[in-house]
Amino acid sequence: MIADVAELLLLALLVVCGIAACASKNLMVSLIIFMAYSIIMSIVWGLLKAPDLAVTEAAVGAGVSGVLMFVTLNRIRRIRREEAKDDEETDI
Amino acid sequence: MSSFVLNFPLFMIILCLVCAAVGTLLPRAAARTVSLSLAALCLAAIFCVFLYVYGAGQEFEYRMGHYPHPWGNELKIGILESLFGMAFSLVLFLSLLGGKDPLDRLVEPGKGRFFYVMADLVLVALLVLVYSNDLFTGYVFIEICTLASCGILMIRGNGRTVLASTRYLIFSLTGSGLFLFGVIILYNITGHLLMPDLKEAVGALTASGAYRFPFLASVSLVSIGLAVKSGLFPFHLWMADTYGEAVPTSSAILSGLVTKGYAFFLVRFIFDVTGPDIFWQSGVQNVLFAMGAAGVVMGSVGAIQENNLYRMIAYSSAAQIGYIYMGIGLSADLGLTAALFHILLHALTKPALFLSASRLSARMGGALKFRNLQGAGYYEPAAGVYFTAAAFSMIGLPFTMGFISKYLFGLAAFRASTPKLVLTLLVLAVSTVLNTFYFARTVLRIYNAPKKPPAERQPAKDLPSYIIAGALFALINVAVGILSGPLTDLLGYGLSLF
Amino acid sequence: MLRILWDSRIQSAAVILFAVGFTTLLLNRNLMKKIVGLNIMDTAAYLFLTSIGYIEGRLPPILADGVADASAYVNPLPAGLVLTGIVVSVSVTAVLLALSLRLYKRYHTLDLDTIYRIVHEEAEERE
Amino acid sequence: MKKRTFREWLKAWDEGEIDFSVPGPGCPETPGDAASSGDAADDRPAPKDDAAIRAYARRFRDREAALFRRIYPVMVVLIVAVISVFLLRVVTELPPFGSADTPANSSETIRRYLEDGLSETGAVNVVAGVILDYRAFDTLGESHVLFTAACAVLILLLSSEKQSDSLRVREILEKDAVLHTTGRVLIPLILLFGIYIVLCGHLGPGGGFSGGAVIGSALILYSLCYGPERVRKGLNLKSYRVTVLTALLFYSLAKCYSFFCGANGLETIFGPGTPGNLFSAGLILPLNLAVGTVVACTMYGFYALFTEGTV
Repeated sequence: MIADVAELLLLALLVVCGIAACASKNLMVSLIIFMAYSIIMSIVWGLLKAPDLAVTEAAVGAGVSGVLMFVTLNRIRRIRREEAKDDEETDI
Repeated sequence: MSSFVLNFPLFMIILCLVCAAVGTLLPRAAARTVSLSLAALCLAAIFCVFLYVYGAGQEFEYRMGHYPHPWGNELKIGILESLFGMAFSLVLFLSLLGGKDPLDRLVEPGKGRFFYVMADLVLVALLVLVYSNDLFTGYVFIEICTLASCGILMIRGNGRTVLASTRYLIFSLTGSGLFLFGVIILYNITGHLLMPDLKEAVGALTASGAYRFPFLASVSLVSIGLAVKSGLFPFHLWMADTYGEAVPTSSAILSGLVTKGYAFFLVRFIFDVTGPDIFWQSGVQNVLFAMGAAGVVMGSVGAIQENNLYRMIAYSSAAQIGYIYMGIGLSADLGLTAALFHILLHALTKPALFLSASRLSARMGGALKFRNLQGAGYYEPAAGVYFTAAAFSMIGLPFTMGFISKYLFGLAAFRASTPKLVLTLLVLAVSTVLNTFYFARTVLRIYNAPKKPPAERQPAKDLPSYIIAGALFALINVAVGILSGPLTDLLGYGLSLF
Repeated sequence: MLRILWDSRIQSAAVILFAVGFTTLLLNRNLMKKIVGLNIMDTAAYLFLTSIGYIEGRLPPILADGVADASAYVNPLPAGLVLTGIVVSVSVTAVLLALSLRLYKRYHTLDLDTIYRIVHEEAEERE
Repeated sequence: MKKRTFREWLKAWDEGEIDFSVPGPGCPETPGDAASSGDAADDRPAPKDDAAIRAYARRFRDREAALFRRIYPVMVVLIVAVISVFLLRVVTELPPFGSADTPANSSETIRRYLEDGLSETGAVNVVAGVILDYRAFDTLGESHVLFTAACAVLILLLSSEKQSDSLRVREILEKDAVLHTTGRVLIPLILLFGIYIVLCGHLGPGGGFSGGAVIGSALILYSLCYGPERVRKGLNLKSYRVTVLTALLFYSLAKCYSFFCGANGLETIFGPGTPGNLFSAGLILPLNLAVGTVVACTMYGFYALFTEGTV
């Protein structure tokens, strides 16, 4: 019974996170929700008796691809900041 | 001992992977040599396989490991597979041979070797798509093909190429997603992934009438997914931008090989998974036929509106993809023969067009608008002749492969139902007229008397290899156009064995 | 019908997520969002695949104490396929991220429509 | 616009004055293209309504683009709606969830994997046995997908110029005592865990891919805490390439040998060994090691290329 409720909760959370990650306006928020989505997905895979997948999704999906997305966003922000600085300098 | 020949496809696949890995460490010239010799070696090895299989008159299943087909991966070595493996290696070899000059000019310095690494990976992906007997292996190598062709496109490295390859990748990944979902549904209702077992299970399912709707869904998802990946009509929008921006050699490889690989895999799917009869009951072929026919017309209309040489060839490419899918949707025997012949025709013609166009344009100082190409054929005689030959083949003049292809389409149409007959003939007529218009315009342009010599006469770099490659393209085209009998017989024979 | 959908709710959820990811991949103009959508679409397909192999009340396919009895474990094949698929989707993600980084460096935006407009204007200026 | 005869239209089309090109990137950036079109424009008398035609074409194109932009979302939503209804209907007709009698779960394939897998491959973890022995060709392809992606990212992001823009942030990070201490404790643990997952891939959950990703994230963490220069001492571009290359070559050649033996009915020299031991399961352990190396290097390589533009 508890397992059923947990499964249902996880599935509902999974769908909500999936939709929220696609719908949110802010990129950073979207990425964080996406990582949560991956973690939930890995738990669901654990429930489905696929421990290999759970480990891999936690390491690859939530870990490495999330980190790569963050790093990209970080680079993009840095580029934007530098441009803003350049603009100020040229204004002066 | 002669069955040792059957190991050759495995050796070639592994060799391609090894060469790709080693290529990352080599300088550009060495990587080029490796790629060229690899393609030549593949051609020779697969020719041996072809001779053996043809002599034996049957297909062979080659275990990848110790376990036979419901359990382990397999290759299927047959006549058509070997024929297309040969054709793909040959076209890659000739494209690389003739396409050195634009690569040297346009690729970012220091990254030239990666182009050849990616070319090796495209070759291995195509070989596996041709030979694999397993749908999921097909999916994995489809992804290699997608990523490698994206690498081949973006090697030029300017903003628009990167944009075009992003667009290409997104389109292509949509297609992979659909394909994957189709395979998953198919696995769910049959419990198999290897083609021989799938075919058996699908036959049993159809006989018992179980899971009709999921089966239909999976067949349509797989077909539509592969069609999206090869750029069939509503999904052809990436083509013009991509081929218009990329290095001509990349365009040649992409249009001549990669999109054809997916189409051939669809043919394999139809024959080895569903079986032609069951596929033709499903009704998916009508969708493919309609999309193909629309693609032929829309591609030609797009081409006629273009003032840019590369983009015009790209639209023409979209039209030719339409032809292939129209043939697949037309009928099981003759229609597919026509489609397979058209795959060969297009693989041999489009690279020649792109490479000749690149030489003509380079001689005129990089001009791509038609009015600036006036008289290019006089300054670059070889490229002019090759371009003309390829253009004639695209129009479908006699004594070229294009003529035979149109003849085969007409033949297939007369065996099909009346609406399809009318539609096919109409499409053939319209597209031939439009093709004649835009190719004749180009050919007339490049042989129009120039008003003044081009501003900068660029030295002809690496001419011999281009001349040999272009001459081979043109020669094969004309030779097959004159003596098409053996090839069409072979295609029919191969299809009957499939 | 709704009853059946509810019984196989994991597969229904997978289909919904697939549709959500597909829509985002095609409709959203922001490249980063497209990448997120692509990942959601792929994982949804893998969830569907994994759910095929699940069998009520059985153990994960790790043979405990050398008991090799097919009626004790779930189906190992979907897990193997998904393992392959996850790596494929992380590779694709990396390439797409690299492409968007390059595009941002060149055009200073991730919005594909804006990039098209800039490219178009540049082309017209050159003429 | 004045009316023209067909001949005039044909001539205008041939001269390239009618431009109905679809929205998208314009003509290629080829050296000399702009210059030579200027040349040609000089010696050709411009037609009177040239500007009008151009303006008309542009208006046409803009209108078309706007139309496209309005229609496209509707089209996509329609397509997605159709696909999801289609797939939901498929779900209702599929074999029931969680049942043991579905075609996929009751096939002879699964029975052999589970019942003979241990004696044939020697792997306690059947999934590892399936992906590295029964269906090893898929997995070989999968590693090369990763390799292809690594090459593509190298093409896109490898730059020779030093990117010093993150120096300030890094200085702060490198002096951070909390980060250093946590790193000193955590990184060895994560590394150890990754190596354990790789080594015991045939005995329990895990394997080359997950373990490699864990090792890769340990490397990423190390580079974050102590700066990429420290990592680069051990793993520069050259050694990175050589490591990946060696692992991939070993993988391809080992699998080639085993495929060749299998197809020709020969025995391999790698037997399944005693199941349950660390050194058992034939090629699976070395293959897991090779895959782990490739994945770890590639994951770290992605990170380094994204942040620094070099490895």
